[in-house]
Amino acid sequence: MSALLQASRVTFQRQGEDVFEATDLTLNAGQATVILGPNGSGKTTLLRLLAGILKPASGTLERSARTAFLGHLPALKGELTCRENLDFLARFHGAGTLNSSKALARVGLAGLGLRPARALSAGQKRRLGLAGLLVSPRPIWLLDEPYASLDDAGCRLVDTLLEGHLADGGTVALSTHQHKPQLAQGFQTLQVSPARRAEVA
Amino acid sequence: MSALLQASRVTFQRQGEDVFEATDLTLNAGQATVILGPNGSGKTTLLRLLAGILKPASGTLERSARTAFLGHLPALKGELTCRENLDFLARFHGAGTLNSSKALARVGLAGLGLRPARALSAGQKRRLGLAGLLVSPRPIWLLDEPYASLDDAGCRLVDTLLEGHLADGGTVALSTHQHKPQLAQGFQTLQVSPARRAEVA
Amino acid sequence: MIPELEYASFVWSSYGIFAVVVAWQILQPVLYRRRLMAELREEQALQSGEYDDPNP
Amino acid sequence: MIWKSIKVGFHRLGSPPTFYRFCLLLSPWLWAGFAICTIIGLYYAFYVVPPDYQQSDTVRILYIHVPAAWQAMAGYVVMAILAMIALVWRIRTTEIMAMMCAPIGAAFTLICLATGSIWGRPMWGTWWEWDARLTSMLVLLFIYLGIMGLYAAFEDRRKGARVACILVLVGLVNIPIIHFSVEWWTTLHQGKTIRIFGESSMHYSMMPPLIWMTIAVKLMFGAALLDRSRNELLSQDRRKGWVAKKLLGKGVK
Amino acid sequence: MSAMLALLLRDLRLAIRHGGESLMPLVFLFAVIILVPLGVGPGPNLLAAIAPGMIWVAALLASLLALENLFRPDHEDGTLEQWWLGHLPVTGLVISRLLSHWLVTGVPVILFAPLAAQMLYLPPQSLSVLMISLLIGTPILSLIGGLAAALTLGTNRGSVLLPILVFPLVVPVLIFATGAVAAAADDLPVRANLGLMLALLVLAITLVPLAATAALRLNIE
Amino acid sequence: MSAMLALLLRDLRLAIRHGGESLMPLVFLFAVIILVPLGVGPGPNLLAAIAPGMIWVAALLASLLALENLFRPDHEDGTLEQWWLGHLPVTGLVISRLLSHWLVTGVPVILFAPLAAQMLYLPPQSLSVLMISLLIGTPILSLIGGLAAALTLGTNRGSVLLPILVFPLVVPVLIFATGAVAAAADDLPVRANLGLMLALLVLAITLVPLAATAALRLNIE
Ligand code: HEM
Ligand SMILES: Nc1ncnc2c1ncn2[C@@H]1O[C@H](COP(=O)(O)OP(=O)(O)OP(=O)(O)O)[C@@H](O)[C@H]1O
Ligand SMILES: Nc1ncnc2c1ncn2[C@@H]1O[C@H](COP(=O)(O)OP(=O)(O)OP(=O)(O)O)[C@@H](O)[C@H]1O
Ligand SMILES: [Mg+2]
Ligand SMILES: [Mg+2]
Repeated sequence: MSALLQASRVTFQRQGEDVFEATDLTLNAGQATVILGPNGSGKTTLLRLLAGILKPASGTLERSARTAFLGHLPALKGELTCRENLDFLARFHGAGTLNSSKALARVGLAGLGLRPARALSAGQKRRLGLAGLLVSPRPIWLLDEPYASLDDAGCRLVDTLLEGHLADGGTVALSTHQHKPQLAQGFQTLQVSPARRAEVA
Repeated sequence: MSALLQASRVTFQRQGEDVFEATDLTLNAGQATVILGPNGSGKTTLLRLLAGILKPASGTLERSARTAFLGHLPALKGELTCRENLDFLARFHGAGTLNSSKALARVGLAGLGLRPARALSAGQKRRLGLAGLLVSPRPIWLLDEPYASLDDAGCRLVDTLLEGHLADGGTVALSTHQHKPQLAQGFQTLQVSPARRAEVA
Repeated sequence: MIPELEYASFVWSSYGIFAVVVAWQILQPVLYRRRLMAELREEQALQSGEYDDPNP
Repeated sequence: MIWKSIKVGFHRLGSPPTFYRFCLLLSPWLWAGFAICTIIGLYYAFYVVPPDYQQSDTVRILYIHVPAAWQAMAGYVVMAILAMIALVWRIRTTEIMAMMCAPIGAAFTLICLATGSIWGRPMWGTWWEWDARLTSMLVLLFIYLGIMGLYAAFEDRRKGARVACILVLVGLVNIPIIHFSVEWWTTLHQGKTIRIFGESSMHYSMMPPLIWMTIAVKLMFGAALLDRSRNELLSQDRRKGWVAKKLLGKGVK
Repeated sequence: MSAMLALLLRDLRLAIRHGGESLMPLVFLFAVIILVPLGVGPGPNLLAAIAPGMIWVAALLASLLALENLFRPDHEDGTLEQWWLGHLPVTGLVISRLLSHWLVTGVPVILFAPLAAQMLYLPPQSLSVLMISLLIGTPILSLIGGLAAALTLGTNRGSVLLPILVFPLVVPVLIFATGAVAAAADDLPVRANLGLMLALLVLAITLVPLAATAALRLNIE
Repeated sequence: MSAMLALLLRDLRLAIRHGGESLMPLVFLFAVIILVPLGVGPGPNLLAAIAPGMIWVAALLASLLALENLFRPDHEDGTLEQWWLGHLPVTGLVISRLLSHWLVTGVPVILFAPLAAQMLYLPPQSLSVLMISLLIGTPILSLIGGLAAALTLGTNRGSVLLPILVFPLVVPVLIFATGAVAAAADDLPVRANLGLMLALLVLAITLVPLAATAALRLNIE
């Protein structure tokens, strides 16, 4: 199994304080990782670190493939139509085999290609975000609460997308609260624990 | 049991088409209602109708108490601190017995009062939204996916808040996907079904 | 009918503008209607499965 | 009582197929009336009326300037009434008709501005001056354009129509300003010279062409309005059953 | 009332905390005051002649500039829909919002106008007329702009429409205002122009809040 | 490269679809052209004297105005953080964004400057200098503004800082530019002024993209 992403003893600081305890993590091809932890424990921060959006305060981080990051924020332009949003992503990150229309159909948004993204329901927006993963092939998927706002069919959809991605030799790290992924091959878990505050001496 | 909100045969139209089938709903004091339906079926639209934000295309709607609506959008100002946000809500909707600090503590955000709202994690933002319900007494609560992005403790928190509110003679209608409320007195459910398209004859 | 030619150009250009604008008001609905009908027929044909290509 | 019958009438016309047929039947007659009145009006304007002793031949511009000006304003009032009905009773056909008034009204405003400006050159020695009448008329043109733009900017046509109807009602205040501007402020533009009731300060020989052209222009407004409304209705209802029926039936004219 | 006040205070706090808009009007004013003498050379007469036009252009631009932020951010973060929860008169909230727009864009220009007028050698007898015209005129700018912002809130083509709607309506205001100041400089009567502006203000105050409320209502759907 | 192009095209599309900003530069220009003669009275000499200053103020305002929207919307909807996913040179994206800012705010002013100059009776021999000064100067405005926008992105007090940062940096540009045009009108040499501007441009082009990238990186944390 080849490691696509390797983090060792990474930490991140806000206002001079560590956000979470130093963390080791290896993402191997074909393997899923679930990041768990209560609200505010630092899951989003960790994922943004892994994605390269934040710079670790200490520790090392190595990525050997392209990365996709799907965060709490939609990263969509409400004024553009669904298709325009996907077309942009494909051109921006480099197009793959799935074109925008197929990606839309894949996530259950067939027929909404000409709708401006702001006129989607909450779950439809999340699905559009998932479609954005599909239009451009990037082996490392970092997903922040991909199940949020999705109905049961949507959760199953995420599971199938994940299994397909893993089967293609990709890897995925995701954070989640209520719904845990249902994957045939299982997953490793990582518990994020907030750093203990430096004691006042 | 007194009805705080009564909707009969309400519909809403977008681009001349009904969004969902005409709906009857009565919210009684002390009773919870859970609105179910797949993504894009019209739950948010229905809740916004009940709140008075949208005007029904047909049907009647009667509300006999003040209404609080907690939507997908945070309705918070990221530049203001948590406490400033809550203080504003209290002054805007009329203050209740719980002040901002107590409300923050109630939802598990004690100590974050001076943090600007945009520097909260996703779950913390949702909790701040819940705190907004507490600072101003409004008997009708309309909550759109209140459990989204919350950890297990957060879900239990919502359940206790709901039970307290119902015990005080309030009523609540909420939409949800993965997590169903766990209430001692149970709840009624309403299934939203998208309207069938007018057939081309 | 216009004995003094001094101002003729002013008068004629006024009437000309009037004519052009009125003509445009007559023409535009007709043209729009043509396009619309073509679109509608095409859609109709597509739906009922008897699509016949207008340019054979 | 009267209100009720008006309301019932509107509701009957509010049914798209009925309205469609109504437009189809009425509009040719209006066009024909327009043609006849224009011919008579032009005959008077060029053959019968003598040149003015002050303004010489340029006075003939009056026969299009004034009817166009009046129609630009009257068209706005019609649009505002329709908008009012549309907002209160949410009748779709009146929404459509209100919206379709705008391009026609804009056309007449344009005619008024252009001919006025052409007339102003020999009379006042300037094409344009920022006086109250001229400015308010220019504002009318922009309000018309704003209404059209606003309507077009929405994907949901009904929503666009309702929002634009609000603008229509607000813009209504401009109409009395245009009309009374010559009385309220000292302007370059000449004051009220034509009266329907009482003594008109205009020579009687100049009246007939003015009247004929005024009627002609009104008929044209109605005809164009019906044509445009019919198109718009068809385009909005393209997926509705009655349109399909019409298409499948004897073929739409 | 207390809701209106709460909204007003929060808007002003946000303007101070966040909005560059709160300083922009003054930036405009001083950009103009500094640059115009550079271009014209320091001839007092020339400067005096263009002073009212310059100050008014600054006021107009400041007002236009903030329009995009009048309702849109509130629409996007869900604060706007909270206005309709039933127990508050929405028109009051709209008025409060328009008031804060005026306080942020109009008032600074009014306050600094005397300084600007001084620097541009505006004759003293025109200054009072200039101030009156600003006092009457800047609220009109806020009102008209607010209506346009409300009307275009839900459109796809957003605010390409905004200037198209606003410009024709505010240009007359500017024309009458600068006309009044110019008349004052020549010791001519200014009543007519100022009266006209006052009439416009009254009209705008009565019509705009209601129309803007209706437009917002439609647009949040 | 293709990512830069994709970003540029999307920015322009958004500017057309959404931003009133895309029309605002022209609105400013014409506000100035229409209002200034009204305020000043139609004296050709006077108008000619203030023309370059006016056109430059319009350019400055158009540029300043759009700054708030340069990075903030992308920051708020999460698009900005996507820039750092590792396989793209972020500086390239910053350059592309600055370019689209210039295309939307600078180029329209340049294109319509001849018309504006004509209407303000600018002497023909100054026109070419005006155009050159705009061509050199408006990119400087975009660059400096972009740096300021990047620096202030994450701050709480947002963009009260923005004009304070931008103004002292751009005023020299305006002074050199209007100075050059004024000199051309008097048939004096313009080399020195234009040369200075060119130096500023080169400086800005080399420094700003890197500095802005670093500032953005810090601010998205
Ligand atoms: C661009 C320039 C002009 C504009 C925008 C304009 C606009 C108007 C408008 C809106 C009306 C209808 C007023 C009403 O009935 O309430 C009108 C009427 C009239 N205009 Fe003009 N006009 C212009 C130039 C002129 C010129 C140059 C003349 C002739 C010297 C002229 C002569 C008249 C006359 C005689 C009437 C009928 C007056 C009446 O109401 O009794 N107009 N114009
Ligand atoms: N921009 C910021 N500035 C300061 N503190 C922040 C900022 N963003 C997040 N935090 C804090 O850092 C901690 C970790 O936040 P993070 O968003 O990573 O949590 P999370 O595990 O994703 O939580 P959730 O499950 O609620 O999404 C939280 O305590 C939060 O309050
Ligand atoms: N602004 C809008 N314009 C047009 N259509 C819209 C708009 N908002 C929502 N819709 C459509 O209306 C339907 C109902 O949307 P709504 O947001 O009510 O769904 P929902 O049940 O809340 O879904 P979710 O579970 O995803 O939140 C959806 O099909 C959606 O695409
Ligand atoms: Mg998170
Ligand atoms: Mg929803």
